[in-house]
Amino acid sequence: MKVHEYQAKELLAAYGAPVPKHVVCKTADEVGAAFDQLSNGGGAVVKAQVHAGGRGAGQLMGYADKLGGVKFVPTKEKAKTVAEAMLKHSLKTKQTGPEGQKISTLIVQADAEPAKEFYVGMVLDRSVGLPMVMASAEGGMDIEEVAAKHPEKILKVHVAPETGLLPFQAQKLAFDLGFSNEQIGSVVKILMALSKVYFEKDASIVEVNPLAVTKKGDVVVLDAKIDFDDNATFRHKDVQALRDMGEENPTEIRAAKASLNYIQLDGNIGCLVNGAGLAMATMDIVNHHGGSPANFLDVGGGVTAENAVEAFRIILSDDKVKAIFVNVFGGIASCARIAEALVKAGREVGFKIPVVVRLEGNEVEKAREILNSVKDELPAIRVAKGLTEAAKLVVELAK
Amino acid sequence: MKVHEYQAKELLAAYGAPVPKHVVCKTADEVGAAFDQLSNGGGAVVKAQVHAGGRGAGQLMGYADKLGGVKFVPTKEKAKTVAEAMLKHSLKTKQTGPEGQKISTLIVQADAEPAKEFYVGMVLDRSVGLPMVMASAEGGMDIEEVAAKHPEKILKVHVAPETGLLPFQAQKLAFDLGFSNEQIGSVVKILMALSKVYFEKDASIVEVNPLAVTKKGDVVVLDAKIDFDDNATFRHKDVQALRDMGEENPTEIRAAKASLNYIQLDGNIGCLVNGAGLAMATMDIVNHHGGSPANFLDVGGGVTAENAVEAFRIILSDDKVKAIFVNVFGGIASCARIAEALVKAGREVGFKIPVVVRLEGNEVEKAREILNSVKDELPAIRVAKGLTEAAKLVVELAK
Amino acid sequence: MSILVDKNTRVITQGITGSEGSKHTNLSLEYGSNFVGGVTPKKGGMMWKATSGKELPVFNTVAEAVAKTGADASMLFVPPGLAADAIMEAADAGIKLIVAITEGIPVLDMAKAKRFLQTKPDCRLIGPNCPGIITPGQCKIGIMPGYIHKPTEPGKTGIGIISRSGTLTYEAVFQLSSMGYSQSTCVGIGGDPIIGTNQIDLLKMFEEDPGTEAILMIGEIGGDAEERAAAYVAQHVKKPVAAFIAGKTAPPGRRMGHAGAIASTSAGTAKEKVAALEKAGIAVAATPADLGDAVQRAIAAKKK
Amino acid sequence: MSILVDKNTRVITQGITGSEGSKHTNLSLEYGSNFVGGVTPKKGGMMWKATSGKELPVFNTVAEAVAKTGADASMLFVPPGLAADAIMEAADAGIKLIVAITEGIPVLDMAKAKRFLQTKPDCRLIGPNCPGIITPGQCKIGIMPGYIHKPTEPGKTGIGIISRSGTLTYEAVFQLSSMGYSQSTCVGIGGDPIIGTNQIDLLKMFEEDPGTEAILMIGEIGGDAEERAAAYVAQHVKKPVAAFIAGKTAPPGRRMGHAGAIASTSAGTAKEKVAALEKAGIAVAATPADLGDAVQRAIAAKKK
Repeated sequence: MKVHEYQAKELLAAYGAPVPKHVVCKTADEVGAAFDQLSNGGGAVVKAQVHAGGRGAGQLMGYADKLGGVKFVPTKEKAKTVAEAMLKHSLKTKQTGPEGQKISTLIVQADAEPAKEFYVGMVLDRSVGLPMVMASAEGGMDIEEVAAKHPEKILKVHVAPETGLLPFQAQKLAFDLGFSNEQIGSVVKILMALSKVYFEKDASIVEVNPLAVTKKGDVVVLDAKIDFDDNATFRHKDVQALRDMGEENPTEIRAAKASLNYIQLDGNIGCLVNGAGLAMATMDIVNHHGGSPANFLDVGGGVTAENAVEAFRIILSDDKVKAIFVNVFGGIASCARIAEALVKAGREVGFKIPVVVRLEGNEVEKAREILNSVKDELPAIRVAKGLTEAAKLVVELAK
Repeated sequence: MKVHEYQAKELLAAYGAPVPKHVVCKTADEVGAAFDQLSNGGGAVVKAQVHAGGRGAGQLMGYADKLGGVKFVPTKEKAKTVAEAMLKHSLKTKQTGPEGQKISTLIVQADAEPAKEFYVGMVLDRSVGLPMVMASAEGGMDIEEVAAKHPEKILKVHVAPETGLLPFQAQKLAFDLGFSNEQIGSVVKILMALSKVYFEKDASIVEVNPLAVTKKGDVVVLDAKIDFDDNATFRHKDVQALRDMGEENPTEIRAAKASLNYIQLDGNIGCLVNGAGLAMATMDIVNHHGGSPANFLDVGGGVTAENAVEAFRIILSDDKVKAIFVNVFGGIASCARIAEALVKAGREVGFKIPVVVRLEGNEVEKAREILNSVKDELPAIRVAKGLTEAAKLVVELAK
Repeated sequence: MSILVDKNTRVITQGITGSEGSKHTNLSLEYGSNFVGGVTPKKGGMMWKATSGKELPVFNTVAEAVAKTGADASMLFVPPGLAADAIMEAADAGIKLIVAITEGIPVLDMAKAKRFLQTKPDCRLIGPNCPGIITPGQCKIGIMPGYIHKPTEPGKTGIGIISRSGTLTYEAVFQLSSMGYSQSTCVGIGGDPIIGTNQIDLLKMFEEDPGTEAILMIGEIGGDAEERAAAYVAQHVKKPVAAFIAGKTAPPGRRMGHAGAIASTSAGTAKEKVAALEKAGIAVAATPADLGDAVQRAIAAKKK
Repeated sequence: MSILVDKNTRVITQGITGSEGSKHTNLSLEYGSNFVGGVTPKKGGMMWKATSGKELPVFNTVAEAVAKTGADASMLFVPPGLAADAIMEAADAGIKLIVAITEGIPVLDMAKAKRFLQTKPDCRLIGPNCPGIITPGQCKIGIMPGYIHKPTEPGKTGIGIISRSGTLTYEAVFQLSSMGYSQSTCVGIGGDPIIGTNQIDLLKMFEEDPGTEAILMIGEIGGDAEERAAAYVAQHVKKPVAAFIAGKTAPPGRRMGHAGAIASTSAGTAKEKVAALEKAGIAVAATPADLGDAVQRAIAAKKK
């Protein structure tokens, strides 16, 4: 689960990290008032709150001037103009996808122009099953790029999950990053806050990027990102409250309600599969034979007929979809049950586009009989025998 | 640092343990009002709040009837009578010493007569450097007695300090103690609360004794004891606030203010020593030669002349003291400095009883010269050469 | 021969009275596994009745179950919020093999449980978020469909399978059995970021198992376990190895069903993994329809 | 010969710029110990000046100090609230012997630090709340007065001392030196409930050290370390052992100065300890004036 920059910074501040003052705004007028409150004669920064990264380098879609999601404003008037533009135009960044992201929340932040930018973050190191802090004096840029090109510029420290980051580890990192004696205290505070948020709130990523040294020499969290472990939000009511449904794909939310694991893509072949691995592999085989999947959809092992029908509705709600690929390996679950659900779906939803079905495993013969019996009633259903045959067929039909 | 039963129970309750309702009272009238609030037609229990254990089997000193520090009262009148008696008479138990302990606080507790009593406690197992939970179905009695006579009746589980008691450990203990399925939940709550208080508040002992099953079958903390690690109270303002100076020896409080480690005993030979081990050994050698130490007093390695003088004042404030034994091994600290302090003390405080001095180590010759030079001015000071000689002399002089 | 489990393995089910625990204990019993009891706190003392009529004793704690039944393995169906604790309980009670089926365990719970397991060197965890482990014809601990598997006859060899995915494993087993390849042991290692037993642990065991002829490793995007496994194969594995990676078309930054199946723009991608596997001389299947053929190619290549 | 430290030991002081750290670095340098640097966070880069004029580099972290000076031992004078963290830092940085002088460290901090140290098997902690360790004539790391010690001449043997108390150890050393007994190594193990190195660890080392003729063990009330040490002596130690227990007259339930010196009515009493020691054939001193004589008696008894 993702949260906004301002939520991440407020959480870090609650754990003791120094964060520049900000005011959360929903309208241009609020932005103007916040400017008066925070500018202190020297201007302020207006920042669009969307879940996607790369806001600074992004561009408001359909806006005449060059303007992304982060802008220094010297005057109240400019603050309001910028805010109006941001609230009106969607923001496109390298992470939003081509359709961009609507902006409904802004923050006005006290100006804290960085003299130097660092990166600190905490993630899981899957290779050893331990969280680790990563830190680099090359901040303000994409840390994955730094990791790929200059791995030696990234310091890594593993952290025991029972203790969290130990004070000496934080202090050593701060010294090793080259901070001055006066700055060590603030850096340690930020690192300890990072670790506390990570462990106490079950985060999966906590990043401060940049951790900035301002021109005055102060050390602050200038931008922050926190993702939470979806499996653990059940025990954090406060984290649940940070969720902004407006940032999420409405179809994916709808699918989740039916216990379906659905991710929208931009192809034209809808996929309905049981099992996450097979669902990915189904997308891959479609792609392998020249097709383009419209979605990832894992209906899971224990899918009910009702949810399977909802799955078809969801796939069909995407206008781009020209054909559907049902790929099910009946393990414990019976193929016959899937076939029945398919018939139910066809009757309730109606199939106006071809549905290629590949079933294998438990009770596959009975399933084929069921589908054969409705051949005339639901002619859109095409039963394929092998996986390759099915993939080729659905690619062909979607053309 | 010790706290009262009601404070221990309120802390455990804050961490989720089921505790019978109680009201803290300072007067008999308050006890009467609390009785009305809690008795619910069935009486209540009045319990004296003193830091010593063994209250139930104790006796109010100078009170005609048999009455200890814990009493079931069937009526409001009886509650008030009992309260008046407790607040007027000191309570003597096997832990208070012969002088007893004045009672200034009472609680009235909702009646929760136990059908069965258990013991659960958490302490450090020094042999492995790990905290452990001890639990026994033989509750309500002195656990050390159970441990000595029936060690097999005590369950022990070591607890990792980084994680605290794990839920499965608590659950296993609860089952192994023989609780019913309905009771397991409450017992687990008590055990987890025990561990949380221990770790989050730096306790050195947390005991629930008895953990009672009431006649209704409810599981509750009927009595509790918590000691805190004196070295860690600096980081727990809430724990500091629980300290009741009225329960502590005023002389010991006074000594602590002068950085002196002083414990009052009931002999007649005052001891002034540097180092805790040597201070204990000095008491032992006094005892070995037939004397009786009036105190343990470690002035520490870096004692100032001022604090040394205060040490003499404290020793002399005890009327029982008939002679003083100064035993100092000058290690890094100079014996001469101790001798100077001794002279200063003699001049400022005045020695009306003999002071036997045994100095050894760093600059001992210079120290002997200093003491020799005031022989006529401070005739009470008797310099002994060996440790044995000094001990024998002070025992002789105290007779 | 086989690895980790065989007909002598004595299994209990943690969470035996729950619907999934009960269902799969039944199915595993029907397959012939030697289940000797179950654990459900507060249900201790009752008898769990299989659909076959067989009864198994239910205990309050794993320790009691081990003491009374001599169990050495556990199939774990405990809800996600309690599962890590149950894993530690099993390890503490002396269980040697814990097979954790549960999906959705918080990552930090598993991080702590993994640290706890490091203090119990005799205990091995499979999963969590996995279909389980099966030695065909001998012992099934998990939710995989038993009937698709082909037992390896005494004295013969079969294919060992290591997989991060459930249905994809069934697909592979089905293809292999159809082609006449039996399996030695199939292990679902789980789709979570933190798992108890990884590819390298199992590659080592299969390499040493005389009953295993070749190894099929099914991976997916996320992490770098396949890359590390590939390096291990290049150095230490002499037997034929085939592999498949799911998620070539997965968008970066998205969690593809499994909590561990997430690639960034530059790390954990299928492309990198396939390149590493191929570099190690492993026969990589082009599509999920090619799994059995890839194994055949791997075996053929080694015979040259 | 000696144990743990000798003239080759390279020592740093953690907290070198503090008043106690500075004072005792000076005194230890004067004794001849090989101090090579110090650590005080935020004071890195400065030079610490000894009263002798000698200068030592100060570092921000132990890791840097180890890298730049090759230190293998640390004398720790960090305030109690930060000391456990500093112990872990030293262990993490590769220090092999940490001598923690600091008194008043919270027990749970030490419990955690001790667990951390268990992951660093090459690292040994002495203390905390101890006077330190000295191999007379070679290396003093701590606050004991150097001048009372009598070095053991090359090829000769001396007395090894293990003690929970500071001044009582000086008393013992003074008596032994006066009687002509040199010391091999004297170790103050500390007066806290949780310590890094216990009596048994050192009994083992002294037993194996050819430079140690006999062992004096000074204990006090609280815990059962002396009882366990006595059992160890009975089974494994062939050299003469003498002992003393302080606190025969200490009232139960009171903390006698040292955090670890607390006996209950039934456990950790001097009486129990003396009984255990005597049962193990150890010569127990009757009073603190009898320490040297007890060693003499122990040696004489073994010669019979």
